[in-house]
Amino acid sequence: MDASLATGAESDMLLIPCPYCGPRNQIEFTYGGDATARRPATDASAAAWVEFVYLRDNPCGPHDELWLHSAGCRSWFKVRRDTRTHDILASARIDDEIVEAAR
Amino acid sequence: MKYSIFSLARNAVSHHERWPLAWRSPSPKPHYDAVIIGGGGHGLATAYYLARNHGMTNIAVLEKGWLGGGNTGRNTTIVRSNYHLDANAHFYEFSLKLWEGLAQELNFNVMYSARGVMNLVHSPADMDAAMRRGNAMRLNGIDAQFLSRDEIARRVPNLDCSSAARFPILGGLLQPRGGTVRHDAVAWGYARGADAQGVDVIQQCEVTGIRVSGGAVTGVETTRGFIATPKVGIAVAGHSGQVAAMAGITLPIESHVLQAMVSEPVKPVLDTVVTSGAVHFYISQSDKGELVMGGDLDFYNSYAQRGNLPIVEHVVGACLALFPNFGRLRLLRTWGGIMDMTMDGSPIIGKLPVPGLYMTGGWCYGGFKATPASGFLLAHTIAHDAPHALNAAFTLERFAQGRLLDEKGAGPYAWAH
Amino acid sequence: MSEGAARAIGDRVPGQYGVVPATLTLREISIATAWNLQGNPMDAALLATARREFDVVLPLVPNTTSQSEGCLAMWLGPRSWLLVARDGSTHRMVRSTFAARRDALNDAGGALFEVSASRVAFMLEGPAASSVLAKECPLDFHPRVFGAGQCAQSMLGHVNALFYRPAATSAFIVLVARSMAGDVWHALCVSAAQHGYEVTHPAAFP
Amino acid sequence: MIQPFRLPEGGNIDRARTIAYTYDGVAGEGFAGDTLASALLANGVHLVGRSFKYHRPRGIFSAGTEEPNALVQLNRGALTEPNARATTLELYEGLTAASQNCWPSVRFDVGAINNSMSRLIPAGFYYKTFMWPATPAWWLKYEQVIRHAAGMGRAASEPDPDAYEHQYAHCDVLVIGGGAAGLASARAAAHAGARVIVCDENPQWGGGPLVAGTRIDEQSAADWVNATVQALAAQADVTLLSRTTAFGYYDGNLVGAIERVTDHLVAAPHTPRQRLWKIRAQAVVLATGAIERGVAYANNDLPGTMLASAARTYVERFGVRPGKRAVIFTNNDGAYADAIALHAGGVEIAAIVDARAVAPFESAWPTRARALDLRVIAGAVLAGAHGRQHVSSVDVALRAGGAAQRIDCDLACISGGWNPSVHLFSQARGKLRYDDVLATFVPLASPLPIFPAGAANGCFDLAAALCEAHTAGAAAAGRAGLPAAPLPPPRANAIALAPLESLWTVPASRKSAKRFVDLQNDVTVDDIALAAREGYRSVEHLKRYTTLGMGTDQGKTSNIVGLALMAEQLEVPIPKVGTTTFRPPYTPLTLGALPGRDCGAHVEPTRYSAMHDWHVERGARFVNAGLWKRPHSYPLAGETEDDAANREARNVRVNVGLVDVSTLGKIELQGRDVALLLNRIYINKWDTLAENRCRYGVMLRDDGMVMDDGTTSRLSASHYLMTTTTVNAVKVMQQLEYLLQAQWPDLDVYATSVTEQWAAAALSGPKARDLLATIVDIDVSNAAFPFLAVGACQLRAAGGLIPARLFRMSYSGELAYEIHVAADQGRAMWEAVMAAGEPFGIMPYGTEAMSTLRIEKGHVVVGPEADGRTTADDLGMGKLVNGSKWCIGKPLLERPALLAADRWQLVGLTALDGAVMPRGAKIVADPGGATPNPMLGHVTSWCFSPNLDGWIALALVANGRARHGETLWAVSPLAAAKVRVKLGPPCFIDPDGERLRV
Ligand SMILES: Cc1cc2nc3c(=O)[nH]c(=O)nc-3n(C[C@H](O)[C@H](O)[C@H](O)COP(=O)(O)OP(=O)(O)OC[C@H]3O[C@@H](n4cnc5c(N)ncnc54)[C@H](O)[C@@H]3O)c2cc1C
Ligand SMILES: NC(=O)c1ccc[n+]([C@@H]2O[C@H](COP(=O)([O-])OP(=O)(O)OC[C@H]3O[C@@H](n4cnc5c(N)ncnc54)[C@H](O)[C@@H]3O)[C@@H](O)[C@H]2O)c1
Ligand SMILES: Cc1cc2nc3c(=O)[nH]c(=O)nc-3n(C[C@H](O)[C@H](O)[C@H](O)COP(=O)(O)O)c2cc1C
Ligand SMILES: [Zn+2]
Repeated sequence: MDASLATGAESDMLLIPCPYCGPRNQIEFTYGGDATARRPATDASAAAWVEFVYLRDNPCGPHDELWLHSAGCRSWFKVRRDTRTHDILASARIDDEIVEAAR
Repeated sequence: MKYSIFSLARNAVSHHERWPLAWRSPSPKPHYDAVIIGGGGHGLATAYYLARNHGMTNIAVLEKGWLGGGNTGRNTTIVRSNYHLDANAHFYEFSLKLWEGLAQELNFNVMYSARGVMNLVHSPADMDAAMRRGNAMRLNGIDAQFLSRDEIARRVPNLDCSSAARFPILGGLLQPRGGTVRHDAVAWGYARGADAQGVDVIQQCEVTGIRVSGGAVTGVETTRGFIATPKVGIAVAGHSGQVAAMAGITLPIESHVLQAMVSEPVKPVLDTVVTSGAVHFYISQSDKGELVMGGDLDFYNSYAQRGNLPIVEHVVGACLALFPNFGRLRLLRTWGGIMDMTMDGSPIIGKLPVPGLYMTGGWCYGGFKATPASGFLLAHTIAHDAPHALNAAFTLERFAQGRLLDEKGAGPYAWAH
Repeated sequence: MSEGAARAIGDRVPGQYGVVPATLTLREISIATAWNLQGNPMDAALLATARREFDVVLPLVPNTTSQSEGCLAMWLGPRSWLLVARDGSTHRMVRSTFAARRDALNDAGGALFEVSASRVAFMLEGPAASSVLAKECPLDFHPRVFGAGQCAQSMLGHVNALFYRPAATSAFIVLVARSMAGDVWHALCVSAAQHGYEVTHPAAFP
Repeated sequence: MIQPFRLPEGGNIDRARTIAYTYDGVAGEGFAGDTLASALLANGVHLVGRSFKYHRPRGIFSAGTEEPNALVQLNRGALTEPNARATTLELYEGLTAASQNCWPSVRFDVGAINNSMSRLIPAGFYYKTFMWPATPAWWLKYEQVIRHAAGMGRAASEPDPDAYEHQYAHCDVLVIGGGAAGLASARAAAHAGARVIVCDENPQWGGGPLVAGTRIDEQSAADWVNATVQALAAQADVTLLSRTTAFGYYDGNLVGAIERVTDHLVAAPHTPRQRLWKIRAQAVVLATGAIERGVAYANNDLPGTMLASAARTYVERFGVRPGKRAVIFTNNDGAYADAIALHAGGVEIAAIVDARAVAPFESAWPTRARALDLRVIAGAVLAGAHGRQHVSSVDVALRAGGAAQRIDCDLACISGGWNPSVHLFSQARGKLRYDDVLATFVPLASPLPIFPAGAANGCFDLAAALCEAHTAGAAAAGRAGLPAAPLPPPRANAIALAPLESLWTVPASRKSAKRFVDLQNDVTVDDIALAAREGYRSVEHLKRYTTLGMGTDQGKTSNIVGLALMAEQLEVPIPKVGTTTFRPPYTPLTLGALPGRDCGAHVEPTRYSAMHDWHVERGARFVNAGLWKRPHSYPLAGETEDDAANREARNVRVNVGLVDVSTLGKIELQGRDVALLLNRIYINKWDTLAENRCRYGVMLRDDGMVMDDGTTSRLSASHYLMTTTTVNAVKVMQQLEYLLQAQWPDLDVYATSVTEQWAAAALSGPKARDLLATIVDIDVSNAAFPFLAVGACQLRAAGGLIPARLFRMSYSGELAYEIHVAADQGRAMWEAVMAAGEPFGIMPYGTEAMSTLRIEKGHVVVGPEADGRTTADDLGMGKLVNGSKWCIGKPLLERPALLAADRWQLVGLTALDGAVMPRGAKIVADPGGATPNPMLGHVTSWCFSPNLDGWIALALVANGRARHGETLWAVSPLAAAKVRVKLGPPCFIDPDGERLRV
């Protein structure tokens, strides 16, 4: 099975590239929402927490988001997906930065 | 020209060649007293009530596409006020009351069909929740009845009420005054009504920026030039986040895709709206005969107005689990809309932090039924620069203050409502 | 009509079911003991401990397996493996040794969980085996993509499942949660009926 | 039985196999290979239905999926199907069908009065009337009438007995359409070594019938098709799917296709009726061909009116004469070929009426037509058709002017041009381009790997189509990473076609005459003018106002005509009007196929505990808990479920009971930092938990509301077991994985779900210990195994010793233990405990008794009490929130509204006056108060307490903790019930917890 870190050609839309298992059908995954929302420090202000918990940039275009390969390797990872087209531009392990393959 | 059986007859004689325009297509003026962004039901209703209730007629509705082309034109048309939390209950009940007289108010038949909305109950826990909600409705003066399984079997003959069913039906909560409304007619009726009062309803005009100077709104940039105005009302549903961002405001909203679908038209088989929370499914039959169905979100942020197969499979699976007799009917068309999902599942209707800026949005699954009330109340808020009692709770600040209106208790996850 | 046709699709009684002749066999595979081993694959100490305790080299390539006489190790995730005792092995694992092994792995910075009863396994064999699985599973079972000795987790219908191809034959083993195994067995039978299938007696893990 | 309109020979039907069918009660015969439509035509039946709105007589208009008219009610009883397309319905022995939307019969239909009233009911008339009398009740009355008039066919009133299934497939190249172009691309792709799937909606390969005498690669087209199909079939990695319609193009190049497996068969045991394919392709070749369109002229809906290519199809493919004397009306060359075929089939050609000023006799087919001296009237149009229920004559008018001449005929063949089937291309986000030469939209570009070819790409010349398709096939394989291997494209001789002249409608002589654009939804040229006049000018408004293209055919033959007419009205170029959105499915899709096998009882999986069979044998009643089936109670003969639950609950307080708690979520944690993790996710403190001890904990969401609760036990220095609620098991596990992987990777903690590994039972009641002592191998005395102790032990069972984990914790409030054993020994454990319990009066108890016990004890449950809006403090667990440490959700607890005095807080309620507590009651001060009657709170859980012999409840009440002792009302308007209730602390039994510590 192709385990290479699959970065998306256009044809990899909701065929989600798990950084470990390779491209898999969306039904194997659970959505985790905006990956850019940063959890504040434990001593951060209530305002910071309100922002983290409630406010979203909700971009119309490339969106960095979290997915869990819930029916697969149980890894949480990052996906950059265009919310206008569902094209997946890239994916990365949870602790890596997303790098888009040059087209 | 007033619409009626008589005007129809008169025009029949002249082969319908004398009907006037339902609305003009004016080009934007350089200045308006108020501009409403979004030519869906909410935007058009807001304009209509600004003119009708507050005498503001030098106003415009700006629509980037065609009137009603957003969620107004693609929703499953269910109207109801069967809410649990007080603020929601009073707001949606006010809306339902407006629906009851809207056809006459607008002289446009929006076909408010009070055929009843039935929520099925599948477990003792469902039963408690439904009873709690129904009792809250009744104490708030809203019609509600609890139906036994036999009563449901009688009213909805095609429903599988056997105890063998995967989701056995223990009973159901019915709101008799709930029902459906012809969705497109709502946009058209309000557009015609607003236009008749002098409102400029402008299509193919996208707002690309909101100009703020001296800390207050001064106008909007559009694809047809700058338009000066001291008051801007945002009614763009799925695009709320985008438009608010033009004024530097971040909202507690995510845009997700919700799909809906229709079957081929058949002779009447379903006389009420049936919904089931446990299986995430709702269905009604349109006057043309299609079964109109919907269910869950696709569960990922999207502005694409189209979804994927798994949800369609789930919705139809749920349909057939409840209505096994429909197995040989055929799916005619599926589509999607961009849902403005808030973090507590309730809308935001009122003033935004920038003076002169107002919004109605954050509708989640259920803003069509809110159309008249939302327009009525946003118009009030714009005219008085202060909310009406009925929308006072739907503020943007409630999230920071902890005054959430989380009807389902689903928590701060946009896609969970 | 074979005598099998009299029985209902979904029965577990050995015999022929569905169309005649049967082209598939379907059987339960009993799992004696299974463990979920977790730890950091970069950590030599962990790998060594795994090897010492189970005499198996943990597969580090996603969705692959490795095996020794005593045990089969399947990759579950970047830090997680499923170890299944292979019957008749000299190193047959017994549950009483759990605490000792767990402590050994904890000391090596890893973890060991007892999961012997968590999953139920079925084996499907015959030319149409992969197409029967593919009715409800989105994985690509083409031998070029899913070769002998590979494993992968996905869905079978609405149920999470672990698929394993023991050898370069048409046979597949699918492991699913015990509480839903009944549903899965039934589903496999329904899908297999159009090819005709034979239910055989449960067998040990190959 | 003779088939009067069957040709003596020809057509690819099997004349040896006659097939009997019944239509509208009349028996008829056709041949194997017929569709219902061709069989009806062979028997001279044209009138097959009534139109949607005006109930006008309608006949067979096409020979394929584009059919707007010939929709029939197929079969009877459970198998009945509305709106079946006669033109694609393969004939099988015993097929029974009837015409629909007419009463009493299709020949005499009362609904036809709509036609005489038609002037009163133009497009959108219903928006302008039915508003008086001005009450919703009146609209409901009008609506009843409208609904019954609308709706076409009828649904079954019994469950569909058939089975359906899904099939995932993967390939390098998917070719949609098995016509000449599709086969040519498949051939090229396969040659490059690609995994290829070819699907075509028809039963046979070869697509639209190629003009007789056409040759490909030096053989007849038919031979080439067979040879190519055989060559493809012979290759291991090529899959050929006939009777398979690609209905939708989804993300990730997933194409949905529906295969009609047994619809054309009489019976096929163990085989699904239809198979829904989900094909994941690297690249797609779209060779879906083109669909002919009509022209709107007066009475162009009379039976006997047919698309020209369809008429040819009936002659050539089915050996059927669609009429005796035909007039062909065209604006392009294609219809000449059709005329030639009809002529060859013995249909007299009264005239070919060509709208073009001069007939293009330099191009191939017109020349051949002249050679056969078929009468051609150039520069002319059909001004109208005559006849009652069938065409009897047509008016032909010269466009230059002058009186129309009437020509007798029983068949009017129309060709207004061809529309490439770009539906799937558009779904694949492909942009279209309006081609002025073809007067239609053709594919321009898609960002996705989809390659249109042949007629689907607007290439209507076979030779060119074959080359283009060949290249597309190779390119698609290339896109999938397979370099093309040299192969010559299939060759055919090119045919010169003269350009078409776009023509959408012909003016009518009388204003009242109807010129139909959308035959199914009865949309006329005048309706489109009306829409334009009233301002419904966007093509989307046009569609919604007139319902143009909203029928079961989705306007395959009419949409383009409609939007062209709108362009004329607005005096703008056609591309400026644009098309409506193409949506799945391409053709209507049987609902049953969508869930496939996962329907009915299997729409969601059902989870059963290891002890389920025992519960069943014991006559348990079950309830759904998430996906699980849990015993609600175990009624004895003559007992109601409530009696049973009360008996079970009482028995726990006096003797001992056993309840199955296997469904609780169980998560094991190992590592050095588990306590640290627990400190962060639970509100209370965990670093003080000793080995072999357990503790209750509460988790919050990030917004501070209670998310879940449960116990966590420390099994060894570094090994913990966490339990969650049944419903939140998955949610909590995902949350832990998220925190460990994304937020706190530095923590040394490993987690795994062991819900499936351990079967669990709770043994509770004063006699629990004495019972346990008789079967476990450890000392369970209070000293050795005190409250909240945890230990491993072995349990004596019939089959031998069972290793078990023992926990002394109590949900019921009694002396209680939880026993966990490996799930495959769950039943043995359960039986052992029940057996040992015999002398102690043990009874199994279900969720209902369990709920009663916990209400008496005041334990909260996630759902009713922790309803997602409540904080720990609301639930009286504020003290648990440890001040000295941070935990998830804590920061937002400081928000003003969460500290307000009027928060709804947990209290206990006792019904006064011996009254019965109503279900889902609300708490008010004045039960008679006018609405809106302010609500002070509501009942969350309620029960009859057999142990207190009265009705009690837990409730959330505004400022409830300060109100203990007060009397309020619990009301249920739904049940017309109101009860005086006394507020108190939410614990009714043993508040100090002595029993559970004894
Ligand atoms: C599938 C589906 C089913 C639903 N079912 C129901 C239901 O049964 N009952 C119910 O009550 N609700 C339902 N809803 C929700 C309901 O449709 C919406 O909440 C409601 O229609 C919103 O109306 P609106 O006028 O606010 O938004 P819209 O109708 O979407 O109008 C917003 C308009 O703003 C325009 N716009 C956006 N950005 C700009 C810009 N920058 N400049 C100019 N114009 C702009 C858009 O083009 C659009 O026309 C459903 C929604 C969907 C998608
Ligand atoms: N204007 C014309 O004269 C005209 C029109 C059409 C085809 N042709 C000629 O026919 C020859 C080959 O044409 P072609 O192969 O491109 O088209 P075709 O019509 O011969 O074949 C297309 C096939 O695709 C099938 N199809 C369409 N949509 C489908 C779907 N969604 N799923 C499954 N199957 C589907 C159709 O039933 C048909 O069998 C060419 O010579 C072409 O010029 C000519
Ligand atoms: C209540 C309702 C009924 C509908 N009925 C039909 C129908 O009978 N036929 C049809 O083709 N589409 C029907 N549609 C779907 C529309 O054609 C269209 O798909 C939907 O409004 C979304 O617009 P779009 O597909 O242009 O994006 C219906 C939509 C709604 C909301
Ligand atoms: Zn993975």
